[in-house]
Amino acid sequence: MFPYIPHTEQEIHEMLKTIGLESIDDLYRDVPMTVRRLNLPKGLDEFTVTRMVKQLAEKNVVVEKEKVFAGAGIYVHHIPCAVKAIASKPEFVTAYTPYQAEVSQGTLQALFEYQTMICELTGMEVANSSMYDGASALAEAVLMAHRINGRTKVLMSEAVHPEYVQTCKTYARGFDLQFVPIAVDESGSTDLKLLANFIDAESCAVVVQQPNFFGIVEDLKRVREVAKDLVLIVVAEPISLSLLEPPGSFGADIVVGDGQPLGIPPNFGGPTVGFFATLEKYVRKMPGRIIGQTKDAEGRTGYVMILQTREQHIRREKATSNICTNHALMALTNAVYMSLMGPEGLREIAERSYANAHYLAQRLEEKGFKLKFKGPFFNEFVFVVNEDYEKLWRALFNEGFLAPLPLAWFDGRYRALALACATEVNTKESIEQLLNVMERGSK
Amino acid sequence: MFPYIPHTEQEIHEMLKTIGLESIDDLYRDVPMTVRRLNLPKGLDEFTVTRMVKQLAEKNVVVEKEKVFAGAGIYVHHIPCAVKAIASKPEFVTAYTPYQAEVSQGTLQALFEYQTMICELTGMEVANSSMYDGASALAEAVLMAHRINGRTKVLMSEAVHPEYVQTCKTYARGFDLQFVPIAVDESGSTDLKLLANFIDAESCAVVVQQPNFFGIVEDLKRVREVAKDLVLIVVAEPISLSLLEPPGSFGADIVVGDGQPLGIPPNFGGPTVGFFATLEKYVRKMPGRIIGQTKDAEGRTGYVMILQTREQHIRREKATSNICTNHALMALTNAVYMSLMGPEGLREIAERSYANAHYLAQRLEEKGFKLKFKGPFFNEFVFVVNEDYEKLWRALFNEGFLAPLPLAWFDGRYRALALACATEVNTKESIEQLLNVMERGSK
Amino acid sequence: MTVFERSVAGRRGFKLPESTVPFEKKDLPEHLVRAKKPRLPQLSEVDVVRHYTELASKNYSVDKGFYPLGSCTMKYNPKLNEFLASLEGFTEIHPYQPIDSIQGALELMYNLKQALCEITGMDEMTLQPAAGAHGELTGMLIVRAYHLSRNDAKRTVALVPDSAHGTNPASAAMAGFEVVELKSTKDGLLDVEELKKHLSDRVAVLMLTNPNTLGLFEKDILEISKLVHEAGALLYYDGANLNAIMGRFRPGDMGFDVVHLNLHKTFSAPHGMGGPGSGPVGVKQFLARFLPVPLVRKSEDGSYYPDYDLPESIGRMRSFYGNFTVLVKAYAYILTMGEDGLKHASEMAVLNANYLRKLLSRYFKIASERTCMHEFVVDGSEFVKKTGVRILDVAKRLLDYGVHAPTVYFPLIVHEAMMIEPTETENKQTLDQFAEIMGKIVEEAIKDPGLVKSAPHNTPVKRLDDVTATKNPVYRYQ
Amino acid sequence: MTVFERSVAGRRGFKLPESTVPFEKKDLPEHLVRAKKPRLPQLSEVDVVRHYTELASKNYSVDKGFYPLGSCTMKYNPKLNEFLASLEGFTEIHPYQPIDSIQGALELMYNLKQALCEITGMDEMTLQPAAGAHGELTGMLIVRAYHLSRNDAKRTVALVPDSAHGTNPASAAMAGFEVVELKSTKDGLLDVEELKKHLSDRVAVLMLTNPNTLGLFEKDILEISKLVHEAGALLYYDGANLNAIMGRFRPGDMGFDVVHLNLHKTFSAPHGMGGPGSGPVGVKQFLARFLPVPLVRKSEDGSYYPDYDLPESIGRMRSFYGNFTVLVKAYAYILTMGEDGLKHASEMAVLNANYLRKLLSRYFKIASERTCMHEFVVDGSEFVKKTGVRILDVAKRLLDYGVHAPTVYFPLIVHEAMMIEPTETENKQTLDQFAEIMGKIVEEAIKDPGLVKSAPHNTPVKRLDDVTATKNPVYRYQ
Ligand SMILES: Cc1ncc(COP(=O)(O)O)c(C=O)c1O
Ligand SMILES: Cc1ncc(COP(=O)(O)O)c(C=O)c1O
Repeated sequence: MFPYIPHTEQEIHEMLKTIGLESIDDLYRDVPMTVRRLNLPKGLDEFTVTRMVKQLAEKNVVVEKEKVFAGAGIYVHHIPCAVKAIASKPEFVTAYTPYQAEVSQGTLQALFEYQTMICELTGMEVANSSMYDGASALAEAVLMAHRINGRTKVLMSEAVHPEYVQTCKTYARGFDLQFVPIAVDESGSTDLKLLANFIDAESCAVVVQQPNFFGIVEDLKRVREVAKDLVLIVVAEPISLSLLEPPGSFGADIVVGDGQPLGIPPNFGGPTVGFFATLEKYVRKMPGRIIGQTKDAEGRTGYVMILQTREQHIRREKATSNICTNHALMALTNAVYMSLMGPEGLREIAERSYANAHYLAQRLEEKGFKLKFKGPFFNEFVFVVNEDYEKLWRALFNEGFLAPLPLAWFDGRYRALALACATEVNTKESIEQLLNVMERGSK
Repeated sequence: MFPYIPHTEQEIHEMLKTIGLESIDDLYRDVPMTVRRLNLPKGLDEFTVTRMVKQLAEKNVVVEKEKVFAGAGIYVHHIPCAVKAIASKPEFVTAYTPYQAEVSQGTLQALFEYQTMICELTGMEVANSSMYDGASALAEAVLMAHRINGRTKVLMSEAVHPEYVQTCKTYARGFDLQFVPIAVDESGSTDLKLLANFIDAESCAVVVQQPNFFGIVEDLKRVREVAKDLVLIVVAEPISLSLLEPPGSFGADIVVGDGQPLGIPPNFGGPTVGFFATLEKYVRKMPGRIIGQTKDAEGRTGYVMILQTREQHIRREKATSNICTNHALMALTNAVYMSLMGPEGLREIAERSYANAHYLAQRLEEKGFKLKFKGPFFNEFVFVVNEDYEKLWRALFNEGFLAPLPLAWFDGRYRALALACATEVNTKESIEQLLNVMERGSK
Repeated sequence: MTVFERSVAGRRGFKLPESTVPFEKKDLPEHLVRAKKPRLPQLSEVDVVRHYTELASKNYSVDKGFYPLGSCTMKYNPKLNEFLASLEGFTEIHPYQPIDSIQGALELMYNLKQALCEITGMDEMTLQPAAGAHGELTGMLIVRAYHLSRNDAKRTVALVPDSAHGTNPASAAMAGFEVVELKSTKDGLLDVEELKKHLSDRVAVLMLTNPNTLGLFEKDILEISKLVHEAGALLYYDGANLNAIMGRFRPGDMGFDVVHLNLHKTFSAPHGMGGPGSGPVGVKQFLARFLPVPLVRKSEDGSYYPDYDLPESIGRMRSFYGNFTVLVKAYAYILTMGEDGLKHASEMAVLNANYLRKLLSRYFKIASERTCMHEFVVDGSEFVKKTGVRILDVAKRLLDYGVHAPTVYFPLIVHEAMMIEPTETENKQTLDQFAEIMGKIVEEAIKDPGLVKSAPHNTPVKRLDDVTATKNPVYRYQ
Repeated sequence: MTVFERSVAGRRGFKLPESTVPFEKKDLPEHLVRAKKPRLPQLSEVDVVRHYTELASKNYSVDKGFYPLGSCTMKYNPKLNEFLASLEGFTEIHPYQPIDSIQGALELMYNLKQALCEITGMDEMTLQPAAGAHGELTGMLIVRAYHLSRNDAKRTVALVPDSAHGTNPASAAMAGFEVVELKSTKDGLLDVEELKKHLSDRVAVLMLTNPNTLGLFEKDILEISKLVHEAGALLYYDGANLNAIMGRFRPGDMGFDVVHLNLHKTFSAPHGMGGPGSGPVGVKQFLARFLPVPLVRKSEDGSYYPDYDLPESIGRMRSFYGNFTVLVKAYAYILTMGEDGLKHASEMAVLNANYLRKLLSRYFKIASERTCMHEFVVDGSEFVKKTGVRILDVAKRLLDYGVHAPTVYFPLIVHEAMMIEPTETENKQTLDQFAEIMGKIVEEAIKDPGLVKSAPHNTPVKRLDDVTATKNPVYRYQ
């Protein structure tokens, strides 16, 4: 007997009788019966499973929050308990996609509000109700740009997260898109002179990240000017958007990013959630579900999925995307987090992240380290390290720190560089501790 | 600003104006303003509080379940995850006593079902919807017995949990009750010859525990015979009631006990929940809330609090008890646990506890230890140890075991005895491990 | 549908690990082995989850909305506290572990006790009682023990104002006192003249709730305290209603000898449909020796231990240490709020009550003209006379508007009373809405009294018949 | 009320630790600093909790009741899995930690992958895709890479039955294939003759769902497999619907080259209102070299590592490792069910579907006469003709009876389709009740069609106007 399966022997018997069959095997008449027993252990009780899975969890090392100085796409933040308490409500967790709007108003309204918040953060006109993650959202943005103008050359800043770039390239395999990498200048920003040089009649879109992979705040005003009529796609970090003028203000066409910093724990990288915002004029080219406001038969406000004719259920191979299941629960988590933090809270977190990162940079410089780039940065920055930094990095881990990441991992060209990160969880004290251990370690 | 207090400066201003006052201090006109600032730290954010409180939690040592061999009122059992998932629903946790029945049907029905389950387990006719714990439930049972026949002598088995006995004595301070302790015979059961001798015209009630504090299963049939027309109060362990014939079958008048074994973690001893069951003829003398079934204005089944005229809100000093807030959430937890386990699950747990305890006893005997008593036992038993057993016990703790408890703690007369316990969480392997370490330790 | 009706014989919601020791009915005599299984439900896990999900959906709760139950302090229960109280280091420890393995728990209890002593102005405290009434009984037994310790056995009277919560007289009686009720002034305050008349060498104690159940601060408290002590009696403080006065007033400073608190009110521990709560009792130093055992203390080496060595203790009030995980919640709350936050909470609770009082005074007579503390009482007698609609009907009609009703018919000294306590966690908009709804109901009561009298209409069940329920009681599912 | 309407300027639901480093706008040029704050709501914690509590109460969910959405496998989501997935050792680890500090995570992924390979009969698997459609795209890109690796660039056609889930053609198109639709037989099965006609050296792959979306097992699967492979094409298995066949049939044994799974269906991970899910893709050995990076592998010393060294890999499908905590749930489920439980689950899912099919055949035509697998499709065309009531109306009316509606108007090849999947976690009583309700609705449709056409009546809102919603779209709160 399995606690999740209710059938008693007698019921199985009765049900088979009703159907008019003799045995369970009769149900499988159409199936060529070739399978031998699966080579898996027998089912276990939940207490044994708990012990086994807990043991796996305990084999992972959890670093104290204030001792994490690594970001690169996954950021450690404080998450109020109320976020999990709300986002783990079974009414959200065990619901399906809101196909029956009248009994899914909770989902629909929450996602409509989420869309609004994303619009507010990014400065865009319309947002969908989530993508899988930042990387796939960017890949979809690139495909959308291609749908918009039919052109094939994508000018991709080298300061976009390498995993995002790789994802774009994978997604683009079915199309004839070329990716032209645009290097950064010595400020660490995307080199706009280079960019200008590469733009031609085939150019479809410009992709930059804000703040970029090296932490540098791109000057979107100038990017927009240089990008001319190309589709400007900005990958943005959402917390930073409470401190930085949003891409929408500068005329971005598509803004995407990963919502992980907004109340989602690191989760070993997933699930997070991708956000996706654009302009109304492009909405019919946008991938993903959109929730719209409407009225019910009695004139009360309600919410439904709209513009479904773009989607795969109806358009099939002509759909704007194949995405069906998205990351609604994580979008809800974002919305709950933003509801708790509000504009003030988000700004405060952005300011503290900025302040801590700059303090760390300053102290590193005082200890003789050199920053690689001169541009303004938000909560991440690159500094110069020894060639064998990875050894030090591992030693630091053993001392309890997830230290700035060896950039060489991402690209051989980035040898002897490290990518540091600070958020509001770090403290002056934990920064000083890191520096002390680094000093000890590098001797 | 505090996240739990919504008032903005402006609202405070507006509200004072509406009231017609100038300042907050004006609200306190009637209060002699003598308090200086409280000598407490300033408020902290939740992340700092989490760190501080987690540190305290981590200072406590959590023993692996299968290595706990101590009970004595608090028992370690497996608790399915669904129990906590359900019992922590905010709709239950943040509701008050069901004063408005029409919006409290969840609470009322759950408690009505709980009462039914307690009746089923104990074999009694009526149960209330919870007391604080087993000890105070027993104390209230003694006071109720006194209300029933007005007599003052309570014959209390010495094999009732000492903390329960102490609680009874405290509760009885306001009345002129005497407690006559009844020793156990060599089987470990309450000595019924002694009991018979002590019974006289003043005798009010007989109190025994099933299984008793030493783990021995009392012969309630004979207890009832000897107790004659006295009020027979039985303190029962609820899991055992799925294996043992319930006190109701033998004619007990009141059955109480602690519901902790039914899905409640040890909680350092509290909160648990007291259950309280009796016969219909005594119901108006019973303390505590009772939920009854009724109909609504349209004839639908519903539930309400009944017989409230016994209670303090109405009867004030003549109430059957002062109890107001009880332990409803823990009663719910019991009900959820019993719903998941059902009669089969409960029986299986009782049988495993019994089997493990008997295996442990047998192996101890094989290792040269002697059992103190000859009577049948359930999941606890007493065995003879060295005078300095507490030293060994501490050593065992350092090896990861919460070993059988030194009985000397409870009464000087119990020197050189230990009280062992096993439940379904223990295994042959953990029992052997315990024995090995005991052997090593006692050398 | 009841859980029993969902049951199907043979269905299971559990699975246990492989058994390692087979069961054999070794030493059990046959007549003690259960013959007939208890009729518990047999369900799969999803059945159980759905059953209780359905029940949950039929409950009102603080997380759902406004819950202005007077004398109940239904403030918001922070999610943080629930999380912290569920840490394994708290839930999975056994009370009989070695003392050095439970230092965190004892330290938390010690710190909490110290903080509560500071807040109340008392010297020593027990955290053992499980609820307010349990604390009252504890406190009254201490009062009793005190007088007996002085061989003053004739002090058997407990004075209790007629406005007191029902648990006060009930607890006093359970502690063996003869309860004498003191009539309140028209204003709802303790009548000092009446008090004087009753004070004598037979009086052991005056039990006072302050702010009292009308939400009024006993302004003559200094005089009352003097009178009571001069008569050789003690002064007991029912501190269930502490939510008005934190950081403003300390019972200990004003002569109270014994105080009980409801951590499930002022200190934000949730009520759990009626418990578990926690009712600590604080006393002045001269009473500390009577407190229940064990008492958590700090030793000189900085470690914590349960002290059982109180020979004059009244004994145990229950098993083990008290409702420990409830204490964790209260402790987390105090840390979060701090000195500034606690005071602010009280002030905003009083502000909310006075604001709502003002708004409602448009529609109802308020039982007292005085500025109220954390709550106030509506005197509905005129309304009832005018409309023929009872206060109970108003309460039921409120449910239709999606808010919980206030406490009704309490305190007993106000006719057709409606006792309203908004707490500090409610915002102005909620109070405005509530007042608006009340206004609508008053209008309905005049224009369409039948509508109000037959309320509620939008609840999971309609008005329930509690008269028959008590007359022909059904105690259990058959 | 929206969360924005609850907002009051200046209200706060958060408090941060003391700041240790003051903020100074050092290097930021003024024009890049945000001038106008985003209009996010300003609320206290209780406001936020109540807002989402209200929203939650407006949702149907598996924990609430029967959810027979065809093709969605809304089975019960065990509480155990939620608990395990929330362990700090899983949620608080960073993907860029040292490999030896994430061995538990990698081991779990490795074990899960092995188990899923065993269940499907495949050789290697990626756990990176975030959902079924994401898996499809992954799989189709692998197919593409395979043909290109053989310099067989002309194979640009993907054959997709007209009964396929919409994601199939969409994913094929996104992978750069030209989609050619295959018409099904009357019976709803793949038409082997039709297949033969379309097979050519331009065909790269046949995407098959088996059981298909009519809930039928493609009985000619052996022949189909042979034909496809002889034509040089690959066979793709949409395994979203694996719930019927575990322990009975392994796609890998029957010639499928690529399989994607939906862990958020068969493996009990909850759907979360539409994700996150997880869509692993399994392949036969000859395709393993095209899988996305990183691939979790076990080294000889018993440790686990992410392998990036796949030069022919299609690349990354997303960032990091995949939806890891969803994987934890699926892994816990597989451990709990085991070999015996998985098979039993499939068998009971099929039993439930056939039982309900039988019950409903009293009222409706069933789209196929064959024994169904985990789901079946009602053909409502006769009913619609007879009553004038649309299938959509029946769906809406079901909501009034407190159950969720089935999937409607899918698969597209059945007119007025209603696709019903009960799953194995539902009990007989629930199925009986559902059939009874359906019977009632059929009766209503005849006697009082207006009632059904204007349904739902008992839901938080009445029927919503989605036509206007799309015509004059409102995308955000203004
Ligand atoms: C003033 C007052 N005193 C005492 C109590 C009794 O507290 P408890 O219900 O926790 O026993 C209450 C609670 O209702 C109260 O409001
Ligand atoms: C048969 C089938 N294939 C593919 C999918 C797509 O899966 P997902 O929604 O996870 O992208 C689904 C889910 O609806 C499905 O039922």
